[in-house]
Amino acid sequence: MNPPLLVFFVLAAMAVIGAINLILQRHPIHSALSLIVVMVALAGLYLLMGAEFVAAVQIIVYGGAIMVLFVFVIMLLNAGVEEHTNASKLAALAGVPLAVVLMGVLAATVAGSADRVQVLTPGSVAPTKALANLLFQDFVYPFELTSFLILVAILGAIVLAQREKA
Amino acid sequence: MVPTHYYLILSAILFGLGVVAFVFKRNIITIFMSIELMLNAVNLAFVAFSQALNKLDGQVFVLFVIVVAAAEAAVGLGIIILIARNRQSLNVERVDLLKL
Amino acid sequence: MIDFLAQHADILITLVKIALLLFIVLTVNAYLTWFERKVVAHMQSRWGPHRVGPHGLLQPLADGAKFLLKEDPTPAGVDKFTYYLAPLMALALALTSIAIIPFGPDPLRIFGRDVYLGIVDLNIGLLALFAITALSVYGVALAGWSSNSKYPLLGGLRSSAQMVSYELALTMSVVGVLLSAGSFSLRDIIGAQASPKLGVLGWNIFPQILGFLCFFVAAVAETNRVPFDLPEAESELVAGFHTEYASFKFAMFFIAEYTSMITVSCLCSIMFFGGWLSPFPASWTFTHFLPSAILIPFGLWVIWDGIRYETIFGRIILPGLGTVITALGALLIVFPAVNEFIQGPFWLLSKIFVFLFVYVWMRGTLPRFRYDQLMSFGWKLLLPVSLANAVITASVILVRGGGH
Amino acid sequence: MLILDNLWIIPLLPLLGSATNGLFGAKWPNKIVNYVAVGSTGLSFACALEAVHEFFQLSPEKIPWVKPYFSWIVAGDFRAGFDLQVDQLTVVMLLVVTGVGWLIHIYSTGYMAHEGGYYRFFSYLNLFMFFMLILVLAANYSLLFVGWEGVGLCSYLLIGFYFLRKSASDAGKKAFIVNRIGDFGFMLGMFLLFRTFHTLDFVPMFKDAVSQQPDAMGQLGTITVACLLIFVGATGKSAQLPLYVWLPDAMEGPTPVSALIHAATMVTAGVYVVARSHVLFMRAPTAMLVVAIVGCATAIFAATIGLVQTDIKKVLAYSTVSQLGYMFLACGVGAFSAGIFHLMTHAFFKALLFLAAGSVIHAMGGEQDMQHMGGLSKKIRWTYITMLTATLAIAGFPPLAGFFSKDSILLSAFQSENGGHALYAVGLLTALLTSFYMFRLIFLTFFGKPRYDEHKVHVHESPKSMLVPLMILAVLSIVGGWLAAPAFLGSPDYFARFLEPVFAQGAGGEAGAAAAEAAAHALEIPLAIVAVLTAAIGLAVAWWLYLSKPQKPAEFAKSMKGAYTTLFNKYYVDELYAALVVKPLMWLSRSVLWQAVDVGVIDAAVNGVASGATDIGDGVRHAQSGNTRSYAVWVVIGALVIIAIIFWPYFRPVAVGMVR
Repeated sequence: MNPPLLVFFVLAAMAVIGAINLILQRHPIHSALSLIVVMVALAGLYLLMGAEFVAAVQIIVYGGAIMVLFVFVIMLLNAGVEEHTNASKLAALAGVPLAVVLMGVLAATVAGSADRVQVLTPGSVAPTKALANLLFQDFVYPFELTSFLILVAILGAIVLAQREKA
Repeated sequence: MVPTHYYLILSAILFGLGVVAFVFKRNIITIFMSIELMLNAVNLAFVAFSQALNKLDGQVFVLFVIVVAAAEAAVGLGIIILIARNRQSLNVERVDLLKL
Repeated sequence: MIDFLAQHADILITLVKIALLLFIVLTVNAYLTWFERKVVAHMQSRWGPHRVGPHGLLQPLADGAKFLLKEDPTPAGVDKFTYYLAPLMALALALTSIAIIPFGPDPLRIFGRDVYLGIVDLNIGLLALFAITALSVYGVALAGWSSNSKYPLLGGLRSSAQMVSYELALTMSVVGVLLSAGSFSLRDIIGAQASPKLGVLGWNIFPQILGFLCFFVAAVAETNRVPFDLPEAESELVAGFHTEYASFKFAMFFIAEYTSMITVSCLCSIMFFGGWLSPFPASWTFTHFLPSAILIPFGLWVIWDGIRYETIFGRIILPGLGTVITALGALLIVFPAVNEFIQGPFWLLSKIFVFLFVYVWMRGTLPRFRYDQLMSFGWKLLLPVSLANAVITASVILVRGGGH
Repeated sequence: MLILDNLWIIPLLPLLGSATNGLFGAKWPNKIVNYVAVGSTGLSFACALEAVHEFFQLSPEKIPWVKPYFSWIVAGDFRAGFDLQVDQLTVVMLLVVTGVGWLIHIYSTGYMAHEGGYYRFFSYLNLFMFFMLILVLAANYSLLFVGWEGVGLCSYLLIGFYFLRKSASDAGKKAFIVNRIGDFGFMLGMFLLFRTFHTLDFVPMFKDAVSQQPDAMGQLGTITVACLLIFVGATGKSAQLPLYVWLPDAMEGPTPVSALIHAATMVTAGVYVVARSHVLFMRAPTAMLVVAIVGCATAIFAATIGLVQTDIKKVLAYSTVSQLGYMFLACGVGAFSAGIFHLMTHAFFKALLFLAAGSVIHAMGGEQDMQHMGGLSKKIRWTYITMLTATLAIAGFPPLAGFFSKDSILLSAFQSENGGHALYAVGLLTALLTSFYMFRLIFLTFFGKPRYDEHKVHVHESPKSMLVPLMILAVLSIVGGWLAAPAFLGSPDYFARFLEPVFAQGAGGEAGAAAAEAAAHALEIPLAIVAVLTAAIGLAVAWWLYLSKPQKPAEFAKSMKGAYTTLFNKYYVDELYAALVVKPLMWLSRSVLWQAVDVGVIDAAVNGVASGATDIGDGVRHAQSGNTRSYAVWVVIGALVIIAIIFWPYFRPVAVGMVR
């Protein structure tokens, strides 16, 4: 087993365990932490695939901003352990098996179509510069649009969260 | 060299787990997190493909997904704060009036 | 055995380097506390620590011992896992960030191997650094939350808010540097500042003065130092997020903080002050003797000071230290090769030292921000300015027809 | 080739005039409106003249001169181009339309001077000119149909010009609807033709048709059916049996309109179309016979009604109908040139009659009933003279126009092989009746003692702008005939020769034609004499009845009351149609379409959908628990299905993928 494969399996294990832990933990903070683990693991995978910039962004934005926001909100609302209510058992009962099936189908399909994917030569390390060129030439309009989206999101968040002055 | 479909399978599994979390958890915040988890799973698939096809578009997509996720988090958490304020609870089952 | 070594030499060397760096950093941390206390004391016309050892030189050791030996209580009702995780996270991240800093231009040759000064040389070094800084919020936030107590929670909230807000400014302010260097690698950034004809003027500090100011302020806020030390504002929050932490767990936070100070100083000097580049033109070879020119007099002064020291212990220790320093200086003169090799690290370290001093200096002088001031300053002044800096730099580069 | 290359200018000018007047005329004084309207028509008349002049310089092989301008509809192999065509037939029509049209425009400026909606009237009139010219110049059936419908529209607009009068607007609608019936046939005919010849352009279609085997007598081949259908359209437009009913009512419109549209130009479009498609008709003897019979029947039918009408314009209307019948009779017996010739002369003298009648009405201050006229000959001398000329012309007294045209028609009817003599007899009778009721009109209007209150009505001669056109037309209806002066007067039949190249391509056996020629010369003189005699008889009878013994008509009316009332009520045709068509239609649309279909089906469907949606919503509402996670479950199910569908082909057991 060559080193990259080893690294892959370690990181994959990290990610999966983190995800499972997210489900098992009953306190949002712990779920958040396990999600952070998943994200870091994914960042590692990105590095493994040579997508360093994406990896960095993954950690900076997801780990450093979004998840911090989550933790912050959890702390702000002082969210406690989630309570046990029996309503919508159906959701859980029907949903979990379904989700498992979904997972299975997806994985099986991917595995089944593995050779088609494998036909293509795995790419070399993705240079950040090329990424930048792509982002600011071919995808410049979507890029600008996202900036606008962010602006709107900020406004929306402010409007939502501010206490209306009585 | 790691075969591409390993990544894809991993992403499938993560996505499924995300769905499970979404269906299984009761805390709104956690549910929101599980959405993020699914997004991440998809991102993984994107990057894996971009590496397999030796095209960077996949990574660009990931960047966009991340941006959108950020915006979504901002708004979503705002909503959550509002809900918590009005309902004194973060349990989804108490938030089924489809209004604040 | 031998061939095993030969095979995995790289790994071994890396391990050794890590150990060495850890040792150095921790020591420096320790003596940084001493230095800080001394300087602040003198600013406030006090003596500062002077009991333990000559000039209180052994104070850090005493503190360390105290940290280790003190009772380590775990408050009731804390969230155990997170409570223990938080300081670990803080320290680990802080130390990791050091690993990315390169300390010298050219590798050291030992046993026919090139040993690179610094643990790893990432070509996305800066990004990696930011990633780590981004994560370092958790240490504080989790600590504050897990302590299950008011003040820490408030401190944690504050710090996470503050760090998230200033992280933006921090990141934006270096965009100018990145643009002009066209690379994320710290080595490249330094290389981009080295210009034979401009000399000192080639350093980023001159075109990027705005960026530098923003960066430094944001960095200070990022490290929760005065005047941005709201998370641990003694007068308001007892001790902020680490109120409930005692003994070694507290020490971890402490070390983490000082380590991040060092990291920030490194970054400042690397990104804006030409890293290991000498401020003098290359033609002035005599400046290469500057290290010894500093070391020898300093050593002699230490000897002289030691001889007339009141305690016996001091009369023994200080001269010894002085002779060692003098010897080092002399050594550099004797072996020009070593001297040449030392130049880069010498300049880098001296710059870092200056910045550390500035840190302490600020602590001695500046009052603390109010929370709302902090926020409005960060969002309404720092971020726009750094954005403007980025835009201006970008447009200048565009006009120059540059762009890498 | 200035104009021939730019034929579009001829129809365009009236269109511009119409647009200008229609858009801005409301604000303008009548003077400017006059300049625009008369100017544009006059210009297009000039252009037409120039076009004809250029046309005569064309070498024969260049004729027919077809000028495609742009493709209007292109679908598959179907192309409806905006193509204009000029050949001898077109030339005649062109001159008639623009010339008579122009004169009538001038006349209208005087006649309409005191009417409201002045600009509107001229805008419509110009528009009519535009469409009529399109109709005449069109080089294919589709474009011709555009003009066809356009003139229909304008006639509707102009009949209902006094739309405040209910009778007027009703008449407009009637004309429009009846025409629709005809157009229906016309369209079917076009479709059939396109299906047969895969083109609607005249030139290639006719070339193709000539090569085809003609249908035998009594055989309903494709061409026959197509011809019949087109003829249905013609009957609609040209007011033939059974669709003539709209024309008498159309007299509700202003008199110039009656003159221009419902006497001179539009109503002759049907004749024109039949003549234009003579190649087809030549190959459909059955259709020819039908045309002849219908034309003949209409002629006598309308003439009989005309006998007893008292409204001066009604009389003229019925005479128009019967004259149109004449033209169709001509076409039906294959004497197309005669038909067209009669069309032309009729345009002259019938327009003249209408205009003169208009002048009379003008003089009488709007009075139209002949029973309240009489003795006007002194008071409005010029009107009297011109109208008398026209009457002589239409009655067929030599040497006026009507004589020649009617004579040639009767001649060719007499010669035509199938049932010619019967047709001839009826035609002759019609001629008799025509001269009778025309002179009845003259005598009632201009002779005898005034039957109106001289103190109320101040009879006055019409202004120059009205009289000048009258005179011009009078001259035309005198000399116009000589274009086709018969051979025994030692003149080659210029008109027939001129139209020869057009109609020759249709005519089958030249030999037969030559024989007919020979026979014709033998017959011409006696037939002519007979015709003149009949006309004279008609005149005499009219004189006897209405001048020497004025009380006689009443006695006749009493003695044969049944016949009289029947005629007076136009054979109750309108009532018949009302009973047979209108009432059932009303019933159908009211009780079936409205109450059954609309309410029962459509509304019911709509309401049903609505209520159904409500019910379904009530049912499904419970699925929407508002609980996010149940939604998630639904989404998952959907995703599963989609994935299963998409990826089924690639699906293989997991193991295969993992092992390698």
